[in-house]
Amino acid sequence: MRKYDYLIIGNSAAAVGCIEGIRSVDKKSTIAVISEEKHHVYSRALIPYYLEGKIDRDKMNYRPAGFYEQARVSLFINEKVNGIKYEENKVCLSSGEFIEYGKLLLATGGKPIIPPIKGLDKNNVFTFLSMDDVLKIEKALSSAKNAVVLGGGVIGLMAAEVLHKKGLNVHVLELADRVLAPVVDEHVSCIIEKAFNEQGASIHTSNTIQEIHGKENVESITLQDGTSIPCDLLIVGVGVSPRVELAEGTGMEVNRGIVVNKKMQTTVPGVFACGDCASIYDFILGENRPLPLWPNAYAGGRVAAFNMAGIEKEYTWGTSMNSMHFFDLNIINAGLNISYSNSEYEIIHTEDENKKTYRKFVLDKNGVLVGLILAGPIARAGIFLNLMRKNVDVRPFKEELLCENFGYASIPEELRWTLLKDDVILGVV
Amino acid sequence: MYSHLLPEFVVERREDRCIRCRACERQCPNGVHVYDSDLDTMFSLEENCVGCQRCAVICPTNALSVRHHPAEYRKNSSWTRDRFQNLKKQAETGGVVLTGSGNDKSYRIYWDHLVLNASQVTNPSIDPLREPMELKTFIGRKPDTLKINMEDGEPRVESELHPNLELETPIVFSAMSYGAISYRAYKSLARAAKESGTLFNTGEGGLPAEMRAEFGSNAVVQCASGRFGVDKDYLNSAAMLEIKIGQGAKPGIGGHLPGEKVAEHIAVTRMIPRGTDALSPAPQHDIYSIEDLSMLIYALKEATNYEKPVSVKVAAVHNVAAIASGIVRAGADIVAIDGLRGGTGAAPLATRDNVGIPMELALAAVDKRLRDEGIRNKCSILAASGIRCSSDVIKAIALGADAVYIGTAALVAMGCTLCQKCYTGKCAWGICTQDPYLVKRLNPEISTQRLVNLLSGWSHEIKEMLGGMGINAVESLRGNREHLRGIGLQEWELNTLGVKGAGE
Amino acid sequence: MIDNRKIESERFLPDKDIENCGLFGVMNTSGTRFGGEMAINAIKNMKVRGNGLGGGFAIYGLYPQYKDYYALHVMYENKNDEAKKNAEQFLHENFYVVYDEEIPTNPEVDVFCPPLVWRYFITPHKKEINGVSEDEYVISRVMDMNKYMQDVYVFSSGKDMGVFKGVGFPEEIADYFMLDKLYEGHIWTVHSRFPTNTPGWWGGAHPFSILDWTVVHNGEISSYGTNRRFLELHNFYCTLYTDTEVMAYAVDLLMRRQKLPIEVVSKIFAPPMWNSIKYMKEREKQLYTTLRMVYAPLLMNGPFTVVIANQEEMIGLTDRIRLRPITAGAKDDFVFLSSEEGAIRYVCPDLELAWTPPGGEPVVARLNSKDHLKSLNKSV
Amino acid sequence: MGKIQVKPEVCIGCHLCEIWCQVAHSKSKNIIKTFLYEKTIPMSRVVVEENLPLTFPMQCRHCQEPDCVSACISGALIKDSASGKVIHDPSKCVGCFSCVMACPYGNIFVNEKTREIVKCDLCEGLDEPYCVSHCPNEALVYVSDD
Amino acid sequence: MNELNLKFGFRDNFLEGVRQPEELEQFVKTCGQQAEIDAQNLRHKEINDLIRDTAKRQIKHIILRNVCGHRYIGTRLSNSEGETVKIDVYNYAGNDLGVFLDGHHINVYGNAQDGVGNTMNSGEIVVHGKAADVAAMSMRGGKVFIRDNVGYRAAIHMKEYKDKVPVLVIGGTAQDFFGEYMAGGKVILLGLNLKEGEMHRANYIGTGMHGGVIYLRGNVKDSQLGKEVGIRPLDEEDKEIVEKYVKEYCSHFNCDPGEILNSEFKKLLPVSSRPYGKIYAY
Repeated sequence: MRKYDYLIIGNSAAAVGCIEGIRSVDKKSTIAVISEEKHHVYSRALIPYYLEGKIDRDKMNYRPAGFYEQARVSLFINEKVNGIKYEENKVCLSSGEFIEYGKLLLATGGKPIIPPIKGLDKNNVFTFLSMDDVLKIEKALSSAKNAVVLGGGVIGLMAAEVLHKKGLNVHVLELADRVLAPVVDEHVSCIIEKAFNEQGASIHTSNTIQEIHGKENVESITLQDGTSIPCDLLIVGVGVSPRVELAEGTGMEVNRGIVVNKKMQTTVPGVFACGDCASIYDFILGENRPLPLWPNAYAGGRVAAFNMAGIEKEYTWGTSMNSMHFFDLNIINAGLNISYSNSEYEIIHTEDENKKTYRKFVLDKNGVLVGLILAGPIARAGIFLNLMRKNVDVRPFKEELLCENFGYASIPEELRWTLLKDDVILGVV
Repeated sequence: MYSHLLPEFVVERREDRCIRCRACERQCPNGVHVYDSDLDTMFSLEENCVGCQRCAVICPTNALSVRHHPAEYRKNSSWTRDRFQNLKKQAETGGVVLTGSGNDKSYRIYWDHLVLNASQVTNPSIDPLREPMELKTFIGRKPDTLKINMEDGEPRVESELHPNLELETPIVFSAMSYGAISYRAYKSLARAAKESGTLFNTGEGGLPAEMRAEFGSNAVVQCASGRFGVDKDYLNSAAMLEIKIGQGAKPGIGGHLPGEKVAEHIAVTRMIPRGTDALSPAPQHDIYSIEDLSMLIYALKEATNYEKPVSVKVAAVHNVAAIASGIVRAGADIVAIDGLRGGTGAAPLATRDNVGIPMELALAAVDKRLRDEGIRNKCSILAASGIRCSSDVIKAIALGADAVYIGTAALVAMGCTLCQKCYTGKCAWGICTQDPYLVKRLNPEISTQRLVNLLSGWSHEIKEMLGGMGINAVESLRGNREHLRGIGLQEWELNTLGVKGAGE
Repeated sequence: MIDNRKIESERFLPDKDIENCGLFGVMNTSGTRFGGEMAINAIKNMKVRGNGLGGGFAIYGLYPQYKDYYALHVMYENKNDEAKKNAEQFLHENFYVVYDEEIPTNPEVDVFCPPLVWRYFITPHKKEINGVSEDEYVISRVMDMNKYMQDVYVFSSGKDMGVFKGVGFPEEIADYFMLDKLYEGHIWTVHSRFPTNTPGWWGGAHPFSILDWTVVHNGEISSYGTNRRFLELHNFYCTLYTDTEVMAYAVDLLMRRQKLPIEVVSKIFAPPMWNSIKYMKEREKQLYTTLRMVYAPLLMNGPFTVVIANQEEMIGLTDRIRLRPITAGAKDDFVFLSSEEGAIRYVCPDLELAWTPPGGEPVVARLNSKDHLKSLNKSV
Repeated sequence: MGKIQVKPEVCIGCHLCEIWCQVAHSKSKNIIKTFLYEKTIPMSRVVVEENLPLTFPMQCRHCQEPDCVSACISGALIKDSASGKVIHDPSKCVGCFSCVMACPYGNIFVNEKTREIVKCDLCEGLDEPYCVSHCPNEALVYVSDD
Repeated sequence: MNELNLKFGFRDNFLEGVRQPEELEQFVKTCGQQAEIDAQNLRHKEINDLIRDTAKRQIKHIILRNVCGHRYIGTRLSNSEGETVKIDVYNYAGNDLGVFLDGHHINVYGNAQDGVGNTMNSGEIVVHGKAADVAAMSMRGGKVFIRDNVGYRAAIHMKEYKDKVPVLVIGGTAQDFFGEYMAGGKVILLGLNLKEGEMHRANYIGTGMHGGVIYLRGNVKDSQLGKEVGIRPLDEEDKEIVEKYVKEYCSHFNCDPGEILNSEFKKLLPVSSRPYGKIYAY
């Protein structure tokens, strides 16, 4: 029976984060990765770029070809894990082989949510999550003319933009009354919808598929409002749900995702989880939830790695955050998406319709930033996220936040140098 | 009032080199350079230019040159351009024309009419690179004789010596107050003095408390007419005390540090409220005569337990020799003479350019007078004003100085270009300003190094010249006018200087 | 050094002396004569105001037995006998010398280069006066001696008074001339010198005198050149280049020749500011305006305190903004003037009055009067 | 690897670090050519933060735990374990700007036109970063590890 | 002294003949915490040497007898431990009494000469008599009480700094240039010796004044004031200040504050903190 000091199930951002984390502190131990997919580690987030033709297949690779060798990682691809004997530190592969581990990381990711609509099993219906999905869509694209994207979230809209650029007629269906409702406010939704509409891609809000027509393939659909749309390509992009099957029924706590503490430990000793499969700590909410986002996955993997290697580190980094762009419009959001009607928070914003700029900041009662949306210029957005993470009371300089050239210079002296203390030499005079 | 003044400078920008980086714009405190984004062009508002050359130095492509403005009034030997401009300025304001830095008029610079000697054949010159060459100088009062006791056949000094200070090189930084110059400039002087084994002078701006422990032993603290920052601790923290009676750039007048320059730390150091004018009266109001000076000298000695030498600094004026004699007799250990070309942060132009006498003549007269009276050893002479290079130093020593004070030279080392606008508080080089944006231009690490380099460079040159004369200790040159000859000087000048003409 | 001083007239003034000092004067207004103890001790108390480069005394009521004769104290520098012969020949030619002797000195006292000092009691040959007053006659002869005679210098030339001075602290000079033992007078003024110039010359010490006027002075008169040139218009030739000399000549000019009272003379030397004159009553305004117009060249500018004396009076005066100190004191018939009050108290511990007159306000002590108290009312 | 340290107290706000950064990343590495003759002028990888009188330059800190690398979806940003540098591979970059969102210092710069990002590479191949060697007041210091 | 110096007469008039402290012991009489020094035959430096030595022996009350014009009394006392010494001066203090004084108390039973409290930092000087010129010159902190008059230029260039606000209270009147250049501090001129209807006689009061305040009891004409000062009535705060220091004055000199406080005071303030801001052509 093979034994590895560290065993990682899953092979995406979280896994890479974990490998790189371990190797930054521990060059010797053995690491193994079990991947269901047969591909070299690739970036799911690049799917739209690949489809658009912006990058080729090689560039989909998240790490260079020699990554595993260099990191001295034993890779089991195309291997599914059947089950885990946590009490014996053993993983059972579908081949029947057992692998023993010292520490285990569950990085099983998520799976696309398929709404309970009849006919979504037809041939030209695709999800938008995996390499396999992409390859299929790519094939279907050549003959497709009319695409319908189910879901007006990040995935759905990115897919829609690509398809539009590929020359297809695109309709986006969103059940909510606006797109991206969970991550941006009404105003930005409106800007985005306007952008799509201006480009000729239709967005249907408060709407979804009533009925799918066609035999083996979807041919057209009827919407709830009765509209009938021709469709020869249907993308389901309503979201992902954590893959928790390896945890369920084992006594490991699962709450939507696999529950981990700040050290990314599950409730089972020696077993860690991160990435889309986990329910992780959101420093804004102060509680756990699935945050199926690339940066969270990688960073979570890294934190898990340190703790697995015995170096205590807490993951207090994650929250909802997205960097998006639709057509020419850049949008970055982070933290809570609070609407103006909410009086518990102080909201400041600025807007210039001509320049298509919008900045909005949400302050809690302590003056700490808990949410932000930038549309248009997004330069130096990370500074805001840093202020959020550092729990800074921004009220003394809140007006400055709205300035496009906000920077550390805009922050009061003492705080500024505290935030920059590692890099700045003060007291030379 | 619409100004009739002509611009003083023209700013030339080579379009084939200007890359619109706008560094000039950002560096000019006078708003000369302005970028127009619509035209993507730099404009020059020449009328604001003071000729400080900051832009020319900072321009990464050497695209800028700043020259004198060619506009000319009708030629008139009496009414020079300067006279025109100053008169018009006064007609427009009704005020006193202020200026900064030292006298720039073409009074004879005697340094340039004195040449040094060197050994040939009859005695060997000395190579300072390989053989010992001593610049160590003690300043302070010396006794006329030592009382020596023989103890077990070994001589032992019985006499109590007056306090003296040891200088590694006979060059001392002259009084520039914190407030007149920026903290960084001030501290650079202190650091350089410490590193070079010499002294700096606080001027009358006090000595910041946080600098006392580290730099006190290199500090000359002034007690001047404003008595700013003067208390017991201040006096006792220093190596030497100096009573400032006068300043070469403005003999007989006081000074105003305008309230807007009195920032928090300056206020603390001067021990006055922030933002109030710091007025230095023309006289010290407890010194209206020589016996009063004596009273203050001994008051300072009393306050410091007779442990520190006391210097008295006077401007070189007509009867400076007599005054110096009085000063020594009043109990001073050091007489500092500041000549006609001494610098200043602010002085009325009329005073700066017309009052006082050149230091070379004053120094020679003072040295002679003190020797004639037999009291030369009762004091050291510090000569200040217009020392521009090592040969000036060595000539000053040959004329009788123990050491020299350098002010302008030190400022130039730090960046000053003698634009003479010190009084505006907008020094583009960050030296003579308290503007927090401008003061940053002086990186104390760099300016300290520049000053240290200057002293070391000059010291090397002095050694070379001393060696050339066959002298290996600077004290052998002090007052040794045999090693000087005058060129192009009249009889009375040679007499006053106490040197022979070249060839004599 | 003296040779250089014998310059006739110059387009350019050589450096004048700058000297600052301690001074003291004591007068008995009833004319009772007293010894030198007070003056000597007082000036000793202010030792740090001098530097040992000059000290001197003027004593009035000194020679009662010769009080009708001009008493000349003549110094022969370098003990030059030739000079003495010349001088005595000159004296005999111009005067009738009733008595002369060497001024006795104490050989025990170590002073620097003492000259020979001789005193002559003289009176002019009547026939030689030719319409010139005796005083003028004496002055002109004394000036001639001082101007033209090598190594000769006349310390004083008044009647019933004399000046003793030299290089050293005043108490050393007093010791040397044995002032405390040999002499009495009703006015003693004394000066302790702190010059920044001309060290080592006995003639340079104070008091300076002309006839029986003596002046001791502390300060530096910045208007020296102006004052001096004005005096030259009136045939006073300054040979000493001291402020004190100028002051003495000016006093002589205004008080003896022009007969102005000291109360007015003091306002010529130290006039009120135009700004004060502006607020005066019409008569005063006219007086001061006129004084300033006519006697502008005799405004003594710069810091000074003087004690001026003659047989009848002892006057203390400072410059108009009182840049130099003076304190007056009185007890019984004694009036004191001093740079420092301490000195007065040192010699008169039970002083009745002490006051500091304002700048330009004279303290005038007169024989048989209480005039000095006038200044008390204007003082603090 | 070295590290660029910043001395804000001596930054004079001339912005020449930005200029020289551009030169360093230009084709010719000649300042006049870069700005007057080359077709594309590179973006500066250093920015002078300004709030007068305060000014100080900022560029990539090459963090120990770089958030930009965590956020990078394409693997274009990696922390080079050998040199410690955070290296950006433009050929892999898709311009998602996740790094911009993540960088706590705001030191990844966006070229809005080309939708590319640039960041400090410590002037790969030069002895000392140009911003450091050309700072007229030594407000930038290159502290070499070795 | 060598021959050369004899010839030119170099004399160190302060230090020549000054005796070492150990030679001066007979002039000091110690009695417990108190010491008496007979200054009669002491030089300026000697008296300060003795004061310093005495204070070093933890004696906190020093009585000086037969002082007559001795200078710098109290100057050399340090105040490093914050311990202050009380010095009683009998007879007549000399120039620069308490120059640079730092925290100590000096009582003078007699008059004082020029420069009382010159550049004084803290402490207290009480003069039971009058003071001559430049009293409290450049004083930065502490208190000076003069029972009678002061001479010219009292409080010239007095300053203040943070919690240090110097106070000068004068019972009598003053001569010209009173408060010249004043940059801070509080000066109270009581004019107690003025007769009914008599004005203060000082001219040029507060010329160049640019800080601090003068409280003046008695009358002056506008023409006596420098153009840099203006007259204001006292507000409540002023009255409290005057009351406080007048009471202190009265406690030093045993007089009745009530009567003094009942009379009218004027407040003289600088009209500008920048009196010379506009005289220059830039």
